[in-house]
Amino acid sequence: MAVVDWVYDGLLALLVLGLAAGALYSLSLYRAVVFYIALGLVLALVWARLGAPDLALAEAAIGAGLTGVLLLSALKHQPNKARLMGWPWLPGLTGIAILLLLIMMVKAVWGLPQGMAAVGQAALLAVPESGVEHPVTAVLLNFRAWDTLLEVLVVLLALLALRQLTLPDETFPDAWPLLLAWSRLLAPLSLLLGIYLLWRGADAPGGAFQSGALIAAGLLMLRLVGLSPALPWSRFGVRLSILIGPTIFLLAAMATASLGAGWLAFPPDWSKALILLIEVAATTSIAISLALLVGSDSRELNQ
Amino acid sequence: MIEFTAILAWPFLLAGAFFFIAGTLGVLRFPDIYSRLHAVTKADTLGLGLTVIGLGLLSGSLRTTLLMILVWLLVMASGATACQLLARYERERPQVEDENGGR
Amino acid sequence: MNWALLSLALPLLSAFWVLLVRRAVSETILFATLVSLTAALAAFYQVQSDPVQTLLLGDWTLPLAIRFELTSLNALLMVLTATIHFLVGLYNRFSRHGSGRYSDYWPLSAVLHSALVALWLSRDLFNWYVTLELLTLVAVALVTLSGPKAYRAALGYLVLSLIASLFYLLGVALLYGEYGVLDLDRLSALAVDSANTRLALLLMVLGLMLKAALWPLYLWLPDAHANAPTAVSALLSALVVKGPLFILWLTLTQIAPVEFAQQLGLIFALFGSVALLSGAWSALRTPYLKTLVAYSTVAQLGYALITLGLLLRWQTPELATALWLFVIAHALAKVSAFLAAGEMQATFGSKELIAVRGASQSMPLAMFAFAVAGGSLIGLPPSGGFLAKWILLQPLFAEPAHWPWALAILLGTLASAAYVFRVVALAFDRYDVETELPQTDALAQWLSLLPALVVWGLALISQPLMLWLSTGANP
Amino acid sequence: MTEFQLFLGLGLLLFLLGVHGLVLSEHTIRRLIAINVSGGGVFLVMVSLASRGDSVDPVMQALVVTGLVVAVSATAFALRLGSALTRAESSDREGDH
Repeated sequence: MAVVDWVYDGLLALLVLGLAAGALYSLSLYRAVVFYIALGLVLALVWARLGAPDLALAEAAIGAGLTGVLLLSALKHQPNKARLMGWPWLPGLTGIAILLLLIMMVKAVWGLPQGMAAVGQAALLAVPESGVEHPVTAVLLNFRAWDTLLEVLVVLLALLALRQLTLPDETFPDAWPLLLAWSRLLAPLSLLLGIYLLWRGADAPGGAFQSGALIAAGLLMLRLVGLSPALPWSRFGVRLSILIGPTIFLLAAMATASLGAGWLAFPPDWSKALILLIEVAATTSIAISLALLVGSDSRELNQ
Repeated sequence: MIEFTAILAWPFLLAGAFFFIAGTLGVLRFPDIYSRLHAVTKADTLGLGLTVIGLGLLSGSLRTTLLMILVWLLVMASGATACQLLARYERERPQVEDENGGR
Repeated sequence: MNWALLSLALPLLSAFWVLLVRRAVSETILFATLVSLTAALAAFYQVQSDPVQTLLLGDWTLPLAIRFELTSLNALLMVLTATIHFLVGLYNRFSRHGSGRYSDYWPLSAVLHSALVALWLSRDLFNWYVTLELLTLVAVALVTLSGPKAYRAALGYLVLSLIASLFYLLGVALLYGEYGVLDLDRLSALAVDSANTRLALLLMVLGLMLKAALWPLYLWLPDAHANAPTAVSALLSALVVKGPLFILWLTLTQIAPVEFAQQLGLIFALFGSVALLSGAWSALRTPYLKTLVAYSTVAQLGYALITLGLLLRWQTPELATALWLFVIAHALAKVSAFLAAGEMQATFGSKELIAVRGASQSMPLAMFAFAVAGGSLIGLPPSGGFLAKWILLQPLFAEPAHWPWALAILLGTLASAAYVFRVVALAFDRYDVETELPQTDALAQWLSLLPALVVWGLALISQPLMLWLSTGANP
Repeated sequence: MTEFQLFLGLGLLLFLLGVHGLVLSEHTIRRLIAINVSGGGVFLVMVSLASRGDSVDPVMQALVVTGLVVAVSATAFALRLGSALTRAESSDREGDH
């Protein structure tokens, strides 16, 4: 069995390496993008292999899906003129430097101990008190909820930053009938799957981010075929749904602090309900923000 | 009983693997985009289908099998759509020599 | 601690509110900032009777929870952040050259405020990573406010910042791999001198130096800071680069093995000396006014780097007082310098330095603000800048072996005097004064003078200030 | 060598390759791909460190989820900023003629 494992791991590692090299060093930019998307998918396999299904889900939806769309649409606006940098001796020279650095780094990290980290053990022990059963969700929404709040804020901020730009218009050609029909089927499906992942996140892999990313992917698909309604920033409802996640999160933090329990300390009886509320709000915000972040243009955002 | 299904599963798995390998070879070796598409969708449909049957027999659980069949149906549908889109894009694209695949 | 949390949450909440309702935008943010300032002052007052307050977020026990810590140093930094945000906000609201009452400057600056306060309070390595990303994104968004001409600078800044974050994150991951904790105190108790620790710290240091624009990783700064709208330049130079510096200082003093810290310290001090001179040299050569001020930030960060380096080299925590005094004095002086420079640039309608010729006549107040701020940057007594330099120089003069460092600092002082006087001399040049004086904005000029007056006022409270910093800075 | 060390080394290599690619390229899209490859390397290091014990370390996994979301947001904005820059520069050039 061990040999099979080694072959599998080795193949995965080689695949990752080859795809990364393709993404970095392809002369054609288009190919580099395609290699990068494939790399995202293989990385999702690696996460699953290393026992992190939450990450595999997130990587597949966010890393490969959304980033892929982003890169392809960026390719449309930024023509493929670039080469790798001119000096012929530079890649070789820096390549040797990289190799030396790698040897040094690997030597330094080689002795890292086996066994789980202290914080990880503490987290596993504390899961029963957190209000959810799945350890990763417990970490994200209870033990380290402050990180998560800031992270939701990062998504919001990226969108706010995008609002400042004068973007090229996004126009899509009319979609062909088969694509339309398939999108009509797939978009509701991804919404359904997103809601399922959110619900399941309490006791199994899944949660707000994976769910938000999936729903965003569905929205994005509708957008590409021209079926999605516009989500203009000028509309109150749109702004509300984008802001509701961080706002509810922050209000929960402030409320718990003023109730005396301390910043983001959820009372045990309430923690499950509070976490669910926060997750639903955060998912809404993340889904809409990501969809707009990838697929909107200035007409929609800058009013 | 379990052993019997397990033995039955292997031919399916091997056949599935064969179609995947053949499809990959096809993508790499076939001359134009249409035949490459043909090869790759074959791999998706047949290869994955056979693998799903094999794995279903191995798992011995109805729920898992149904789930995998659902996955297969989705992959097949998206493969078919993507294939049609690519072929149509190729046909309607202005025919210029472009090594980099267009845009 | 609750006051500190209030000071942290209010700007953020007000930002959400104005984004949602889009009414009374500038007024709401200014009001929230004022309340946040009051809360920060209250926290500062509280911390006098209870010097180190900690809060474990979510009431979890230590290796698990994210920890906040309130000392008189970070309470002071919170006050500084709120003060500067408020002053710059006032300028942006009332100057004719501000960004307008409804622009996204307001919610963005409020998020910046909160992100900085979150950074000052946190003592968790990964939480710092998120706050750093937040700071980066908000800073880039603010830079793009000035339109397409700033896009290139913003993109360069963003790309470098992203890779810097990854360096930092990899370092954190390696530390976590070795010690299994993310809390600063825990790490400080556990850390030993191992190859992995050194590698991790080195990666973190590289990332943080890039983010803080410390020499030689400063090349993104002048472009980004000079191309931003005036109010934004002030915020970026005064506050944003100080966040990574704070993390750098804490991690190196707490976690780094002594021998490694001493080696790094020497390099830092050398780099700092070079930064002083090369930053000043570039400031002397640039033809643009705001770029000059931006290069002065590079040079001034050199002082901070020398101080940090010597602190590590000699393992003398007392020097932290000088470090943070530098930061505070530089922040206030730089706000004045940028606001004055931006106001002049907008009024004269040219970003060339040569346009300020005769400004002592047409815009005496702005020029005065610039000169006063410059005085503190040079370190003329009795400004805040002088105070910081004095504390740093005392141990240097004490031993002849340290005189080369003193010499570097004195040379840096001369160089900064040179670029400040470059502007001032031009402003007093009456040759070819235009007959038609441009329409000036007296209120905006007064507002640009305010922070400079505060930095000179620091000298009045120098005794308590040094006491606060020395108790807060030696954790 | 164990499985965790294999992926740890691979992660470090990926990180360095990404940095290498970043240094060598000028085009925005290439630079962002390079940064994301580097990011993938860092996440690989983190996950391989998380998988050392009998069960997988949930804290590290959560940190990587956070890191992924941060990375995609920043990448999205950076790519759109690159497009906006191209547009601004091409309209500048048209303005000159």
